[in-house]
Amino acid sequence: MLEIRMERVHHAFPAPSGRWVIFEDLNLEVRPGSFTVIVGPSGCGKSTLLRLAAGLLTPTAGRIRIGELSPAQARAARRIGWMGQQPALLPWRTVEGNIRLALEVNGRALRPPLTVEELIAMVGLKGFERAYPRMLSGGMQQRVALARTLAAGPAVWLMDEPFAALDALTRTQLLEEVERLWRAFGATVLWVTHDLHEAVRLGDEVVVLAGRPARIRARIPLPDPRPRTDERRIGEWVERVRAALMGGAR
Amino acid sequence: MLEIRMERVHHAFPAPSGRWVIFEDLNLEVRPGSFTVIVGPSGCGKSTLLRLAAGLLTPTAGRIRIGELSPAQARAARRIGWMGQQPALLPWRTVEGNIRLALEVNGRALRPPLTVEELIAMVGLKGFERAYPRMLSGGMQQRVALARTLAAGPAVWLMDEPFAALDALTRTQLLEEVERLWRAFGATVLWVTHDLHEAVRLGDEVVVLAGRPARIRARIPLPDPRPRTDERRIGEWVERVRAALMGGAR
Amino acid sequence: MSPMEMELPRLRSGARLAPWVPLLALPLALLGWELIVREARVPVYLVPAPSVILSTLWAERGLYLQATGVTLGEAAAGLALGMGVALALAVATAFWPPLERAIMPLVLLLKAIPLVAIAPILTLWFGFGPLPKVLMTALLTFYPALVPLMTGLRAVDPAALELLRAWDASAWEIFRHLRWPSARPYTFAALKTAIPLALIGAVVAEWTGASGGLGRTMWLAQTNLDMPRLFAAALILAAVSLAGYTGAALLERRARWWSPEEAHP
Amino acid sequence: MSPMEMELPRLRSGARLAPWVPLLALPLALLGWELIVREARVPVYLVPAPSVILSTLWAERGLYLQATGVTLGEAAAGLALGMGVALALAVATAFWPPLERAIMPLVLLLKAIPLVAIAPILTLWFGFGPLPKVLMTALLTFYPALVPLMTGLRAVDPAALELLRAWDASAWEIFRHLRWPSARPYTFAALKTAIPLALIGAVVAEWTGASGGLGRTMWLAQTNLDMPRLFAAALILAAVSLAGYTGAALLERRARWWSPEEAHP
Amino acid sequence: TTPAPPATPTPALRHMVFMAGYKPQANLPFVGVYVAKEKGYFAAEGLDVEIQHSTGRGEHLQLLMAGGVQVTTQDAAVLLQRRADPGLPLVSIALIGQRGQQAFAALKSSGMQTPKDWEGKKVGYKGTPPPDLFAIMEAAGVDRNRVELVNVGFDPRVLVQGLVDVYPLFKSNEPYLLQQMGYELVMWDAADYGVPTLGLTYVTSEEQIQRDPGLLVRFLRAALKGIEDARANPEEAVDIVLRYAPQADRGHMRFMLETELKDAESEVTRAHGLGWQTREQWEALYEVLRRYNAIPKPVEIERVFTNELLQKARGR
Ligand SMILES: Nc1ncnc2c1ncn2[C@@H]1O[C@H](COP(=O)(O)OP(=O)(O)OP(=O)(O)O)[C@@H](O)[C@H]1O
Ligand SMILES: Nc1ncnc2c1ncn2[C@@H]1O[C@H](COP(=O)(O)OP(=O)(O)OP(=O)(O)O)[C@@H](O)[C@H]1O
Ligand SMILES: Cc1ncc(C[n+]2csc(CCO)c2C)c(N)n1
Ligand SMILES: [Mg+2]
Ligand SMILES: [Mg+2]
Repeated sequence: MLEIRMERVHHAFPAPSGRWVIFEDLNLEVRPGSFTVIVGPSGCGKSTLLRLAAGLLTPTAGRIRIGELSPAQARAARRIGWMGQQPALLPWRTVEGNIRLALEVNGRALRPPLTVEELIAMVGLKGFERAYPRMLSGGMQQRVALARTLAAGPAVWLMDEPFAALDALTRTQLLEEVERLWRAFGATVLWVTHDLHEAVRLGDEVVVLAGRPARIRARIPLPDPRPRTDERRIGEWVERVRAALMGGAR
Repeated sequence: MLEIRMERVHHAFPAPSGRWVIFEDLNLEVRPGSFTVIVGPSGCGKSTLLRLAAGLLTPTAGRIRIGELSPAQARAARRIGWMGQQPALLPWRTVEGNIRLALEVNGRALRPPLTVEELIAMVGLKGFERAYPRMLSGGMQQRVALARTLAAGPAVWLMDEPFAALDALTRTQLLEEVERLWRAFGATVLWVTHDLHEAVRLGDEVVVLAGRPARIRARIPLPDPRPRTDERRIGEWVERVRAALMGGAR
Repeated sequence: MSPMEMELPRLRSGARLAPWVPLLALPLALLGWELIVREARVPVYLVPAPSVILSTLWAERGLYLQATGVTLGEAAAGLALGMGVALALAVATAFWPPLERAIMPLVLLLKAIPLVAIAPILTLWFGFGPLPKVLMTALLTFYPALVPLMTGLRAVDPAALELLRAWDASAWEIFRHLRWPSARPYTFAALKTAIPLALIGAVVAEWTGASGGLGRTMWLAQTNLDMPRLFAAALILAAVSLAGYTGAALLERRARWWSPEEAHP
Repeated sequence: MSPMEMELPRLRSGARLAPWVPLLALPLALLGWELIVREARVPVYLVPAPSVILSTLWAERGLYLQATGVTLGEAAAGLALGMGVALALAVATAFWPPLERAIMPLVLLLKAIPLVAIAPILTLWFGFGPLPKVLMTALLTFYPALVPLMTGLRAVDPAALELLRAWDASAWEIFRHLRWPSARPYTFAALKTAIPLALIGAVVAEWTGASGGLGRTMWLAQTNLDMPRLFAAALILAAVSLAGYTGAALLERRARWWSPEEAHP
Repeated sequence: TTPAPPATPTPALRHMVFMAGYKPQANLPFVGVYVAKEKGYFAAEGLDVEIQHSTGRGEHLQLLMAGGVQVTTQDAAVLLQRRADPGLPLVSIALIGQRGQQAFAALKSSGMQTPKDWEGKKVGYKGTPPPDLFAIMEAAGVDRNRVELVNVGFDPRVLVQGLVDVYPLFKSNEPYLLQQMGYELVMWDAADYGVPTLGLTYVTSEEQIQRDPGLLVRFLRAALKGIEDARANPEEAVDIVLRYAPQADRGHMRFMLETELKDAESEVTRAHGLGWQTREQWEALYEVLRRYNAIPKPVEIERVFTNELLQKARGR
């Protein structure tokens, strides 16, 4: 199980006039095997944070560690599971082919949690194995991307709004599956979402990011036992997170 | 104000083996100037329904009318505002340029509700006028697409999960703006969402679609006065819609 | 909505005409050509009438068939070689982009030396047989294939690239899974460009110093000012080019089964 | 994370070498050429050493400068005409796709007729001046530009196309706002292909009978077996091609300001 | 369909186009025109002669027939062939080359001496084997089956590089180039084996003769005067040639001019003057072509040439 640590991270993008500073002195550490949910207003830097953690972006300053490793080393060690904000399916591969891609590229992966068939069943796409992405609805595409991310059993999951295109029912079902897989495999998870219900159902902790440059406005630990089914308590936590979000308004 | 009517609509896609029948004898009519929210499980046919209404797809059988007009005629009369499930911004245009596109193409549009500047402010992108899409976060892109759709003041809004990539706070703010614009301009709206809170805040009626072929499982009228702020009543309605959705599970 | 209601946009894109109507363009052009030549009494040593060309073609079909075989062989080999080299270079630049700056000056230098100047040197090195012709065909073919291939191998979906990078996919994996399939429309553009050029290349290579092929036929015809024979050979060339082009286009459609008619990958 | 840690993937894509290193390829190639020619005592009438070529070039710089001017003018005009025609045809097929089936047979027929057969007709119509050369250059250039342009104008984002259709955008609006900008990478591929071909085209056109230009210089040199002069002209051609290509590449980078380095539009 | 005439220097002059049948060099009919132009002989005849050059692929004949060119040059044998097929109404108005332009050559180092030595060797031809090749072999008793014929195109380097043993060349041209490369040659000229051959002629069309014979007379008078000048003062002529052929090598042009001046003289010219031609000469050439199947259709010899214009040019 790997911890994620960001120390004094600074990041800026070149922009039409000058630079856009997204992070200035960001510090975050996440326990090995924990499930951290990141929420925050649109455009505050959640996706950028995940990109930094994956080593897809290099911070302009600061230090990031995945366990003992740099993000690049963690990637090289096939520790990273990445689910971007767009499904990014390969249009020339079928549903099955897209999921298999994870196995083909991460051939060295240690522990595929489920077979491709099981994954397809899990995301509710049985019968669509041989369909091409253009034949799928937005939510179906997102579910394929989810299955693909989990297929190789990565140790660190970097998930950017993985349920954004899903309906409440599908969301609830998948939530349970994801929680089960996470617990079974001890992955360390960074999970971006806008759905506060989802956030408090899944998170060991909810990190509220806001502002420009973005700062951590609140870290809300959720010590509840799992699975969390007490709708009343969930509602309470949602309200706590919402309050933190509203407080940290742009 | 235009009514939307679908009569005995049948639609099927060619698929790897045989055809996928999405709609079989679908009937739906929507009052002029009403706000109809469509919810349903991922992949049930919500986007397809909007495409049919816009005339982007031709039903394999049945009849669709926008007021007196066929979808193609309604499009030709610049009645249709379209917001697809992806932002589909033109990467070579700035935020402002993308929004202006609606005015350039719908030059004949009758009543632009707000200036481009006002729209940019409304979607919270002041300061980003000259940014290109690739410099924007997912939620920012979606807000540009929203502004673009409303820019020309269409009479019929066909909106496919317009808030999917937005956080709760931004969502709530935009919700109010959208409601205001809709009421001011008497548009007839078909609004697809997975957020039931959003659904009951906005809808005159929530249509629950489910099954394969998809059928209308429930039509839940929401006679409440607007703006709807009574969180308790909203919660009740959410539960009613959720129950209908769960009942109509695949 | 009845199907009729879709016709407005359809009409606009003109898809209502039967699909064979545009195919009439060629016969109509030939007819027009025939009429002009006859009415204006264009002398046969300048531009022969299609009827004359076709009767020449028919009368000497055996000879033309044989010559076509020779040229086709050289063109096919040259095309394979030229596309192969173009692909190899494009792939190399995909793996290591700065290579473009190393390759292009050399490529353009090679392109700048006219074939007619290279031909004798190749003949001196490789004799009078088909090999120099194949090499010249490859030389003529590879450049118009190289540029689209290089462009295509870079035209990838950034989100997919990000995914593969997150997986630490090797350059080879990125190539295999993303670049190569993404470049497909460019690859077919390159192929469709290269096919007619390969045939022309073979003809130019045969122009002097060949013992057979359409190029030699054309050279003989030109030196004898025998335009019907020259144009007969050109007609064959055009037909073969068209067949090749059409074949490539069909192949392209099959190879993009996963894509909507109008879309990038 | 220190910048060092990013080096693993960077090394892989080779970006660590200074950007001018690949530019050494050309001088190195010339040096190698010089050495081989000297060591193997290759006779000058086969392949001259670069030093000999360069001193010829320098000695007759006035003549070469003038010839370059003539050829450059023809090439530029031919390029403009050829790209213009290619663009017009590609745009026409974008508005009405079945047109491709009408155009391509005619285009391929035209391509199949050798320039030597076309040249006298052009001379008869347009005299001995530069116009026939411009036309021949255009003929040689337009085909390799046509195919990528046709492909590019179809490579549009389906979601954006859907949006424009929902707005009932006219074919012209779809072209202007979507197809044309979407085709940009293909357009630049076409341009980068066509620039060197236009120069070669002008040379080949002059080869068929001109009173000036690099093509004529090369033809005279070739018939006199004067390889230093031939290669001197080729060197100029290569340099001009490279300049044009580089210019197009820079323009491309500027014209795609909105796009990440690696991505489709 | 006449090419647009360029701006005439003196409007009074009559514009016409002479197209040399090949690139600018010291082929004698070209030299005559260059000299006449440079020394004002054309202007003195009231002519403004525009000089163009063909690439030698036949376009000069096409342009002549189409009226874009009034006079050009052509090898006599080719003239007969084009007269037969595609039946161009070409007419030779002055035969400058009284002997054929081509010969066959081998490297001196090969040790070959007579055509008999060709047996077992590779003999090149340019495009199509010329009748002189077969005529020489027949005259020298060479076994045709023992000679391998190879299409070598137009590049004498194949000889020095050993791709062929015998190479067909233009006597006034390639020998010089090969000597410059440092090779000595043995040459075999068909004329030396009793094979009748002819060289370059001034050519026009029947239509042109009918339409404006006076123009041709004036052209011939000036051009022949140019040739006479070249004979009298070859150095000056070479200077003039070099104005038209800036890249040419002076020694090369001098060699070419001298070779062609020699071949411009024959029994016939000694009797009738430069450029004269007889029915016997043309018939003999025609017979050779027929014998070796180098001409597909019969030709009316009396229509192939005329001395009438030449006579008028002389007698004023
Ligand atoms: N072009 C197509 N070809 C074949 N099948 C298609 C095509 N487009 C959609 N479908 C199928 O139609 C069904 C409905 O798709 P649609 O996009 O309308 O779903 P949706 O309700 O919008 O789902 P989501 O909430 O995930 O966006 C899906 O099962 C999908 O596989
Ligand atoms: N490539 C880029 N160039 C310039 N600016 C960028 C780039 N990528 C992101 N940004 C800027 O960084 C900020 C944060 O973007 P990011 O995508 O991380 O937001 P986010 O929190 O994920 O938002 P959302 O919830 O809308 O997805 C935004 O303001 C965006 O404009
Ligand atoms: C290398 C070389 N090739 C061809 C010719 C012959 N030539 C001289 S004039 C002419 C055209 C007839 O008017 C031709 C073909 C040559 N002298 N040297
Ligand atoms: Mg984001
Ligand atoms: Mg949808």
